[in-house]
Amino acid sequence: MSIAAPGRVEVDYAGSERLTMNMGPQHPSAHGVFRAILTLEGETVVGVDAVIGYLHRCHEKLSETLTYAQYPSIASKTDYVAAMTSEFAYVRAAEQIGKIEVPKRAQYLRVITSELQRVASHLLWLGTWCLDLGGALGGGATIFLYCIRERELILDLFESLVGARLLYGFYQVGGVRYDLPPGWAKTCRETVDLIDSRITEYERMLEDNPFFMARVQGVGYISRELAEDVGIAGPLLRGSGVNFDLRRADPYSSYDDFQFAVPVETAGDCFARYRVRMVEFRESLKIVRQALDGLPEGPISSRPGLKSVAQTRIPKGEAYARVEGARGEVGCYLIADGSAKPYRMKWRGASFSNLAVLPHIIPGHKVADVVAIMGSVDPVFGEVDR
Amino acid sequence: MAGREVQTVQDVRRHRDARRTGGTDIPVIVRTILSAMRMTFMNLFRKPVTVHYPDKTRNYPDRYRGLLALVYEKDTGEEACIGCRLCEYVCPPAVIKVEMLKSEKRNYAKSFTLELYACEFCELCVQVCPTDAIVMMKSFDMPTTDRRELLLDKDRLHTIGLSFEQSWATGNKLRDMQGPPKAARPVAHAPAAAEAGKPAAEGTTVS
Amino acid sequence: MTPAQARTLVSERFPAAQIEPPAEGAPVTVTVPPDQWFALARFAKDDLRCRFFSFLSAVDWKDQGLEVVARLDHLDDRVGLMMKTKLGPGVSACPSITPIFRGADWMEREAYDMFGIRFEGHPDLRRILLTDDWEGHPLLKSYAVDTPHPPYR
Amino acid sequence: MSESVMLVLVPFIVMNAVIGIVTYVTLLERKFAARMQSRIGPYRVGPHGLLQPIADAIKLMMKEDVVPTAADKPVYNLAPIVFLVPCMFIFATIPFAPGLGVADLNIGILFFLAISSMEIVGLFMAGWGSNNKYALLSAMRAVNQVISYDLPFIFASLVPVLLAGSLQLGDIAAAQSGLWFVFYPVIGQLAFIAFIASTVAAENRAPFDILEAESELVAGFRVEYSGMKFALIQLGEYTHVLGSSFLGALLFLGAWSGPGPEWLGPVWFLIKAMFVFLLVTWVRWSFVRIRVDQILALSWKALLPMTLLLLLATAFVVVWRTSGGA
Repeated sequence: MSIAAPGRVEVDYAGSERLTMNMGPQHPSAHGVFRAILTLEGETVVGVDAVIGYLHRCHEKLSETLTYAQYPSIASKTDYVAAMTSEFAYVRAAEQIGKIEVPKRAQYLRVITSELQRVASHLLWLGTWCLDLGGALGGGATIFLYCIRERELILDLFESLVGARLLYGFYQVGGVRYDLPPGWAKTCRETVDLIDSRITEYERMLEDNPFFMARVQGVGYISRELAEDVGIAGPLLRGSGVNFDLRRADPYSSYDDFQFAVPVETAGDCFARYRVRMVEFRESLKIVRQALDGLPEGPISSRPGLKSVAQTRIPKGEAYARVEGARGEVGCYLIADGSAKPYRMKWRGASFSNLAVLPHIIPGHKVADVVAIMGSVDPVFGEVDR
Repeated sequence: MAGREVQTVQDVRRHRDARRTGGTDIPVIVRTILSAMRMTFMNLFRKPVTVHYPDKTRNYPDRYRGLLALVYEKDTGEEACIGCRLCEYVCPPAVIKVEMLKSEKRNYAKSFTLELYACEFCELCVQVCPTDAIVMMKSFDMPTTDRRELLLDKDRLHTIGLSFEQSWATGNKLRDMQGPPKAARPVAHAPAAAEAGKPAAEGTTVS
Repeated sequence: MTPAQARTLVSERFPAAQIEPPAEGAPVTVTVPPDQWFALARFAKDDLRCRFFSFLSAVDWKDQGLEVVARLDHLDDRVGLMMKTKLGPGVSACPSITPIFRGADWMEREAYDMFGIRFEGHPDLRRILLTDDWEGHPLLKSYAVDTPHPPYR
Repeated sequence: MSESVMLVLVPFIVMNAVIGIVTYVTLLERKFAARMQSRIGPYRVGPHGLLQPIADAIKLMMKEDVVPTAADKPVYNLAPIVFLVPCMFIFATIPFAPGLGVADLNIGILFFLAISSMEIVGLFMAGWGSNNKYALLSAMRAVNQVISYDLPFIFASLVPVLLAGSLQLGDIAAAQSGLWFVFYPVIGQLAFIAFIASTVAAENRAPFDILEAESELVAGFRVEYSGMKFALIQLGEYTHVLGSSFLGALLFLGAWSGPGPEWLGPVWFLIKAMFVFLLVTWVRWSFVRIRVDQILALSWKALLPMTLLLLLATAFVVVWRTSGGA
């Protein structure tokens, strides 16, 4: 466990004795299983060494033994908080190699589900972040329970569409596996309007509230150069002033049919990332409304219904398909060898790179800030450890 | 990591002071504090969302993916499962083990075990079943004190099939929903199943 | 800067590099011998200004040996650059690009963890996902699935 | 004999009454907080969860009392007692009705403030004794916070003392029969707000609860305690909060003055104390916690100067009132 060379670091205390503290794998604000070995001088963090890998299931080896029909429902286990967009990346990579055309209705269904999933994932982010900031016996828990109450509405929507609440297996090479049940669009519109009004409520509880601002403004600054160098993506990148959103950069799955704004903040601190995500709430809800209005009729998959395990075969080739997940660019680099199973699959998890920026930005902050930064980076450890 | 320069307290303080605004003008502080407290007070009069689980159960949507179960043929009353092992091949965590019992008119499943503790409820087995034998129920209550009870064998699966309400999805319904709406496709399950079964067999020698 | 310009720039600077023909939706793909790997990364970051480090990984081509793949992006001009280098059969060493891209730090540790590729010049090369006392590198094709290996302690 | 019996009996009754109120105040807070978070709070134990506090007490008594081997045994075991005793003492000087009370000392409020700042010693002993990094950090933070917030707490509670002209709590309550001190034009409201703010901070209640900040220090100084010792610390904490809310009700809301017959006084006093307690709880469940250096900055830079000026203003009001013969 190596920490920075002592000479380089000037701290307030003249060489007082350092305390090595474990924000261990079972820590309440560790967002899953992540161990940060903090070197403290008083309350100030001097060095961070991150230990990950507790949730490693080797998805990449798994994908070499599972066929194209089986793996999407396993892919949702990488980023289990935004399961829809995880499957999307794998399925898009296979379709790009096999040049499989996806019917218009399936593309719209994919947009609706991944945008709803983004709202659900951001709700969980806001809830757990305020829980970290405010404590389970304080104001943080209030906002956490409000967010969970709203997230349940979206999970009910997914449950009536797919049957499952968290891990769906909704995507399939060539389209989607389920069509909208009757009356789903109406309940979806009601839920979207309700969540829209509730988000204004959260903002009224947090927006330039002295306690909240004191904790998040100016904390965890990520410069644009460091952001691009480490490869962080999504709300973190847009929080540091980079106007890059995959839904706008290379519009996949008919995203260019919808009008939505891409929020960009230049401050680069926790508050900027918070602002970016709060605007993304509204943009995603706007996309869902537009997609529901323009939902075309037609088939939901360009390939016949799945009848057997080795039904979809992808010709030889390779492709890197990227999807704008809730946490950033979720990519799947697929090499197919013509059989029913991929030869090699590299999963580019957004949280893996987002987490890699922590050792660069945490030193110098107080212990309380480490928790705020961890929350604003919003890592999901299924995606980090794969 | 000697080569990596580390952020110091001075850098952090500089970034914070450059971005820290507000926190000093009293009217904004008072307004935001009161608005935050008004939100929690307003919530005091909203109906709580808690569902008292054991007494009142939630209504499940009709596509709910709950417990796995085997069903009996509607008309003849026999077991619907023909032991074609398609579900065994398609199951990602490979929790289903089936042995086929050959007989003259149609085949049966000699044994059908399903390790419920490893099942992921992804509904692929229901989707590939040619005779709609395996379906999912609208219930998830499987609490047991002993993991071995979760190794369901054929008759346990049949009793579950009779004791709960069956959810909407069956093999044919799912395939019709997914497949492009052509005219009645030549519904030749048996040969297609047998042919598809062979190449898949050697493909998935998962330990 | 369009992908075509990027291809011409790379072909001028790296004559030994094989550049794949432009395909629809595919990034600029460049394969260089391992000794020019560091130079290509430096060139990509400074001259092509592909500053966004997307990912770095490896592929085990069984008998043709390992291949290291890295993906960079030019965010403003939407140009993707896929850098590849074949390490040749039996070779498992590759120059590290962590001094250029700090994001490569963890990615190279993961490639070492999964493929056993030793990256020279990496400040802190040790296993990142698996425990330190794990023998073997799982993502190699030789790390067969069926060998009875007690993964669960 | 009846005098000495009374001397023993009355404190015994008051202490048990306080413990009874404290246990049911935890239930009140959990129900109130639950409703604010659109859930329903404890519901299973007894009708509508009414037996929950008793169940908690029994559970904590039955729980195994784990003592860490590396702990500094004497300090570790003594800490909960040193923490609880001052919190119990503060009810000695609070009169529940004109004559009803343990000991209505003529230096009532001075005794209250002195004893209530003794509990920090027990807290630091707990933090130091359990030989745990998290507990040590939280004990350090606790000492900073409680000491720096005791001063504004004292100055804010001195305002009613000036207005009433006596330290005795009974006299302060009697002086408010006409006009409650909280309704004094400006200084009354400001003093009440300062009192509530410093009460919330002095007892490490959110949004100043960096003491046991779960997200950073797991459970703060209580992390190594379990079983009965944990119950004692919990009891002490809530007794201190309740004591401050009773004091707040007495100083600012006119303890037992209220419509209705004379014997209804203590009931009014209890209702007002509960109102102050719910106010503190309402603040607790609405805000995010702030960092330790910001808390200290808030106390030294904002709350302390403000309460000093307030005290000065009260002095002018008192001088103007007495000289002007108002």
